[in-house]
Amino acid sequence: MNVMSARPRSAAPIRRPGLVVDGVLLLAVLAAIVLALTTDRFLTVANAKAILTSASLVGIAALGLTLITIGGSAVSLAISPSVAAVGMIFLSAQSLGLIAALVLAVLCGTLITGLQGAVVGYAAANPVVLTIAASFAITGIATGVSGGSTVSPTAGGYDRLNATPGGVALSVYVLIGLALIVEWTLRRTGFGRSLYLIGENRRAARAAGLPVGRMTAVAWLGAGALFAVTAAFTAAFNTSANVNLGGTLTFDAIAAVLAGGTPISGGRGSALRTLAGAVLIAAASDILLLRGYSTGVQIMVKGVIVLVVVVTVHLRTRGSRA
Amino acid sequence: MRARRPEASLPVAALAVTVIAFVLVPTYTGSALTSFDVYNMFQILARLGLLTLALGLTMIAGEFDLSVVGTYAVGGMLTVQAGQQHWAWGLLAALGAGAAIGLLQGGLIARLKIPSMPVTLATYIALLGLTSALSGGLTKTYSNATVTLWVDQSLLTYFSPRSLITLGLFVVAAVVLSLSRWGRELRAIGGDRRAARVAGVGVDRLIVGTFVASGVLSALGGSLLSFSLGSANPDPGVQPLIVAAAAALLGGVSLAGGRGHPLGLLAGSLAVALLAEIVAVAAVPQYVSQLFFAGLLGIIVVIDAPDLHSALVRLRTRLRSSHHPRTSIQESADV
Amino acid sequence: MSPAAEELVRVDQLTKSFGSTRAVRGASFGIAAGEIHALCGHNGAGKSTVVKMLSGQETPDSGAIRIGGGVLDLRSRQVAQRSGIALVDQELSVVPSLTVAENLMLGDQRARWLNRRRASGPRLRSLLDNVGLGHVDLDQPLSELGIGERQLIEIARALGQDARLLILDEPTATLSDVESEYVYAAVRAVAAAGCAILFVSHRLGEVLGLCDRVTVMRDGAVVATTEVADLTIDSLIVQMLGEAPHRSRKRTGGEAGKSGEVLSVGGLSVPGRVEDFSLGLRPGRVYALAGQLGSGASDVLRATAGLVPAAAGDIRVDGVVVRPGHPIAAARAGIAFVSNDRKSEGLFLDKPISWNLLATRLPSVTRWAVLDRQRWSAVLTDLVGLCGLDGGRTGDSVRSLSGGNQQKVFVGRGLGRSDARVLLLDDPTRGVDVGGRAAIHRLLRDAADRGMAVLFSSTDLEELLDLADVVVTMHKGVVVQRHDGDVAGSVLLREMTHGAAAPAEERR
Amino acid sequence: GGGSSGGGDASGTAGLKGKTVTFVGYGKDNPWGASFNGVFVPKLESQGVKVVDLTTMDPGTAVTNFNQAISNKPDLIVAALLDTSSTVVPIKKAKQAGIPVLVFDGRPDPSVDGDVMQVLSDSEALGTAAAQNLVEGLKAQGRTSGSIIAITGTKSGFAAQDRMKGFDAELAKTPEYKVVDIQDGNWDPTLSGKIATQLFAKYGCSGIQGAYGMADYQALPIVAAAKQAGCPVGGKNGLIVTGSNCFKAGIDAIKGGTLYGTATEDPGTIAEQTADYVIRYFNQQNPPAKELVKEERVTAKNVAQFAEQCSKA
Ligand SMILES: Nc1ncnc2c1ncn2[C@@H]1O[C@H](COP(=O)(O)OP(=O)(O)OP(=O)(O)O)[C@@H](O)[C@H]1O
Ligand SMILES: Nc1ncnc2c1ncn2[C@@H]1O[C@H](COP(=O)(O)OP(=O)(O)OP(=O)(O)O)[C@@H](O)[C@H]1O
Ligand SMILES: [Mg+2]
Ligand SMILES: [Mg+2]
Repeated sequence: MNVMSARPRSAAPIRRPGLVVDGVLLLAVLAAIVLALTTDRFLTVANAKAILTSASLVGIAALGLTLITIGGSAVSLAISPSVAAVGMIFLSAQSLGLIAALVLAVLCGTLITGLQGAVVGYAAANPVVLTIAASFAITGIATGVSGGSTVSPTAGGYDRLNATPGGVALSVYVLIGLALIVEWTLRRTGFGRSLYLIGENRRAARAAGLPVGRMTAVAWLGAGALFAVTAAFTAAFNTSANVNLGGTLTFDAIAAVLAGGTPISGGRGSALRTLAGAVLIAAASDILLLRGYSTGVQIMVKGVIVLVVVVTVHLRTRGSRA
Repeated sequence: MRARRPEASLPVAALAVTVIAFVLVPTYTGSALTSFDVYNMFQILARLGLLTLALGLTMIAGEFDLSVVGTYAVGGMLTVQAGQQHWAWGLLAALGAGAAIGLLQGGLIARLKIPSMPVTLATYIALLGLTSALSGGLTKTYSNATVTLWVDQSLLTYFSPRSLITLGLFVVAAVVLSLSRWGRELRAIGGDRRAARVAGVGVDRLIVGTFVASGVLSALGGSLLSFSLGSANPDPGVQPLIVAAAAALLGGVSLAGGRGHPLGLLAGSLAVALLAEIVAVAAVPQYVSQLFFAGLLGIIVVIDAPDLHSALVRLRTRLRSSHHPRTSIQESADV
Repeated sequence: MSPAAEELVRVDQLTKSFGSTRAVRGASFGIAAGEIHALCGHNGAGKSTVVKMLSGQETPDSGAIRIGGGVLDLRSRQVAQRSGIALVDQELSVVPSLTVAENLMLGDQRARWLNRRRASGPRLRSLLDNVGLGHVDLDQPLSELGIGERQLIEIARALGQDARLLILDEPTATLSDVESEYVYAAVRAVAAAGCAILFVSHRLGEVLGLCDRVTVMRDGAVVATTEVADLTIDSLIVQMLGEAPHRSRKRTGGEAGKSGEVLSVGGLSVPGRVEDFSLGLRPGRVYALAGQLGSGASDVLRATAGLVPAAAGDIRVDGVVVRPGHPIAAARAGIAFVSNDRKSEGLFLDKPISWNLLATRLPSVTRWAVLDRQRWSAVLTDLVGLCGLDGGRTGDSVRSLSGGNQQKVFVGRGLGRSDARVLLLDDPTRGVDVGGRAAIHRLLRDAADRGMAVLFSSTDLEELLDLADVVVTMHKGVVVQRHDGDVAGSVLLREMTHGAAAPAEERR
Repeated sequence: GGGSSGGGDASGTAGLKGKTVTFVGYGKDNPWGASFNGVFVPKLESQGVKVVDLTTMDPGTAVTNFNQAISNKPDLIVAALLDTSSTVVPIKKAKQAGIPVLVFDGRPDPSVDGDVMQVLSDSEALGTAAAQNLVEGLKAQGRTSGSIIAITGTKSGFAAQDRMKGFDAELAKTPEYKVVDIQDGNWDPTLSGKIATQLFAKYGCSGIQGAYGMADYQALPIVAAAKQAGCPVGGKNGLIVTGSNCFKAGIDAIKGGTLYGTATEDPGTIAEQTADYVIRYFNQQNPPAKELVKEERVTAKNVAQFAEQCSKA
């Protein structure tokens, strides 16, 4: 039957995917809550602390990536090598004292990532290709300079980063503090507002005379500083650093940003969402670990969470436009 | 006029540079190149070629399939686990899984019109987890030594069945895309998706098809590697992905899409394989080759960067106009 | 001419809504084989929505499409294509990264699995000759062609599909008159071969000259289908608007403005587009660049706003040199630019109206780089009042506004800057309906009265005559004439379409 | 160079002149590898041996490089096996081509065990040492029972498997101390720290008395995770943590009392021994086909003695 007359399209749910998505999401959240509540030892203070602690290092790096993503530069694929390089610098500089070493680390971190940001901002270079190149370059240089050896701390000051004021890891306080600062910067400053505008439509921002290059570079500089903080904590935690220090951080950070619901296309998202994303992934891994699932299953579920959030966010924003 | 498009000559240039470097290696090592060096180069090509082709095809279509390494790992693992009885079962399982993964991702991306990078990143993570769960996180051994010996036996001096299959698939892809309308349609949906749709191109089907092809090719890549190594590693790491992306970019595709050809991808893969073989023959430290990659990709980024173009144009304009001072403004201020 | 019985295509009670917008409500009309059928109506009347349903891009909510008697279920462009429906979309739909030949073959459902380039070569060449593109190389990448040529390629592609129904949605909007003539001839030839043609256009002259019947739509509904012989431009306009078009007061721009030039452009050139353009703008006056697409008027504006890297020349604001090619420098110097492409080069569609209005004024609403709520809302209130927007909706995204209101936001953003000295607008009322147009005209006039210099480009005679104090006509990249006083529309039209009278000045 | 095992009957270093070794070891981007290579290569070169460096950390590349090494026809191939099974075929090929192969660190696949010479870390001894450290520490605290967690290296490798074999065997002697959780830390410090954090949450401080990080760089993140979870480390009743694969930060931690102990398997020692084996081989002193490196247990008592040896990686 080909006649299409008077057939009110039964497409109501398609035209308003928001509702369907909300339903699915609600079910998923309920299921997760039930799962969490029925997991032995999940609802303990110690476990909450553990979740926050394991979210903290990835979370801080992901906050940096959030700046990059909101500003329209998609992602950096050079997070792990940057963190490794800065971590090595941080530990070798321990003899200068903790503060000086931190300052030096943050300076180097901002420089490494900020340089990439300048190329992305001023030349409009493709951030993905650029950061692939940068990751080769950073790893190559770090290996060449260090001869591949592991850097051990030259003094003991770093250990203060492993402190646990009030029984909670320092990195958790830092994560929350930085998340608030980044969120405030994004919402309440001219820089933050420009970043959202540039991220949504770079051409329009340029034509409007916004300082696209400078703002992009600044976003990457900020990201570099945050990567450096992650590097310092990671190096201090491991008490040593080599070119592999970053591990899978690049993809973990991207996963946290995406799981928080910040779209990769830019112009939207927030630091608090990223915080939520990092905690969500950590909590899911934790539940699975407590229930005795293997690392493989934990990773798989992380992927599925990211996929579900990406699709959900996409459908919702599209829904609001239809 | 055509010469204004430097990206078109990139694959040729990259290949030429590496071939020259390869030929010059003896002047550095002091011993002549052997036919084995060429054989080994093609073995390296066999390792990264199919991944590059898979990733490259999606890039031509304006997508970016980060999941290729995940599919590669799953394919390799299934080959070993399902192929203990007979290699064909392993291969079939791998290819089937690759196709299914491609179908799922392609369907999602085409139907929901969702950007492929975050989707395929998520699948990549999930697939790595799946592989690890399948194998209990352990490297699995493939006990059929006949197959292992067969895929890497030397053929026609320079080749092995594995490298010939890889080269053959590049040629097949090149022929299909040059002679059929799929080639231009693939570039059309990569260049301007809306326009292609309006022109009547079956965009959705093409995207799904591309992802299926990408999944099958990466799974086959994983299969061949497992046959060759006689084992499957649950986590190949990100290095294969990054190297394949580098090879694809050297092969003349762009992340913006709409550009590229399988032969260019082959040239890019060959360039990377040659480079790796140079590193092996000349026993250059690996970090030197990393710096070399960084340089090559840096050049690509610069060639592609639009605002750098503008800056150059501006500079050229300024230089030119400073040579020819114009009439005073007062005269021409008003028409 | 053709009685309904012979109609090849019949649109029956088509209805389509987008959310709460009822774009098309029960539209019915028919097209006979061999007929060129015009579809007219003001912006937003629903023409393109009908076209989209006919071409398989949208599915109707209800109603039927019959071709050759049978009802078709056009689920996708491909199905439509296979049913013999060819389309030239309102938006340019060719792929710049493909070659000319590839673009001509793109989406052709009859294309064989195997490309046989040799065999198809002569056919493709004749398609190009049809639309006056004999000089174009089949293997040239499309990106090397101009916008007008690209549009012609798209038209050639549709013409070559031997369709039963050929739909052209504003095919000539970006074409010069000469180019348009080629299109008319080709369309006539296709119609003569028995194809039904649906021709959507805002150019009433060409509608009356080319078409056999005219269907007029208003607010999504069909008003009437009339033989062209029974129509005049005026009667057509009455059908479209239901009333006489609004005309804003004609200002004879006296020398009321202060003396001294705010903006002086000297010897501006953009390679291949504009040669040696010079103009000085005084505050308080509205200047117009009159020129068809490709005349360089748009390029002059873009270059002055710093958006053309290859531009060279002397640009000064209040005597201070502005480096060409730097949009930020131009903005700082007080030049505000309103592009003709508000979607991709103008507004931030998903952001609230307030963000859009203040996007260029962030420094003035921040204190120590922190947004200052008081300043923010003060400036916003000013601007919203100035633009005549709904003050209660400033939190809504710009995407939720109609095209006309979006354009008001865009223009308003340029206006409101206290430091803006010069306002440049590229075709500011393109795609804006009568009411919106009058509002934007008022905004521009007010801006001039407050001491800005306003320079806009347009092809619309009525707008040029109504709004501008000074009209500068351009043709093929050079200035033809400057008109300070009254000028007849016919003079402007001749200069825009044919350049200067003296052949000596036809430099190119 | 030819495949001849030549060298005549010259004794001492004279027999080493002109010999070539193709070295398919761990890449420099791995700290253990970097340290090994830094001792091994100069030592041979100082004896006049030409070393062709084909090191890598990628298992696929390692096979390609191994094949490349065979085609180079050196006098000896010295290899580390990143992936045991994928090197079976290359080892067989080398045998056919008559090129001797020396494997160091981890053992080869049993099917080619007889085809290669071996200088191996004594992985079982390392595992035994770790268990001894834990038992000693727990006993010293006067505990009559205890729960132990282990975060291992990449489970698929023989190194991790053999260490766990030794570890389990030794612990079996003291059934009052039980292993409650074994997780794959993949030789990755960050991952190990994350797992430890979660394990401390799962079992609580009172649920874990001892922890084994298979390398010092895995043990130290366990220490950090314990501290962050508020669990005391070392001392009268704190957590007992041991490593193996000693390295500088580990030695410092033993001195500082947070790490109870470790064991050697420092790259420097095995590099010395491997180089020495090569020299003996070329000098036709017929070294035994298989040598184990003597591994030592390190605790606070003897830490000074190993500080130097363990500070190279
Ligand atoms: N892409 C869209 N998404 C959501 N709503 C839209 C979209 N386009 C239009 N609308 C809705 O339709 C209404 C009418 O908008 P429309 O663009 O038709 O105005 P218009 O008067 O036709 O302007 P113009 O002709 O200049 O485009 C708007 O108020 C808007 O809410
Ligand atoms: N995808 C869409 N979503 C929401 N509203 C839409 C959409 N497409 C069209 N509209 C609305 O439907 C109405 C009819 O639009 P249509 O494009 O058909 O007008 P038109 O007659 O072609 O106008 P123009 O002369 O400007 O091209 C407008 O109000 C428009 O905003
Ligand atoms: Mg409209
Ligand atoms: Mg329209």
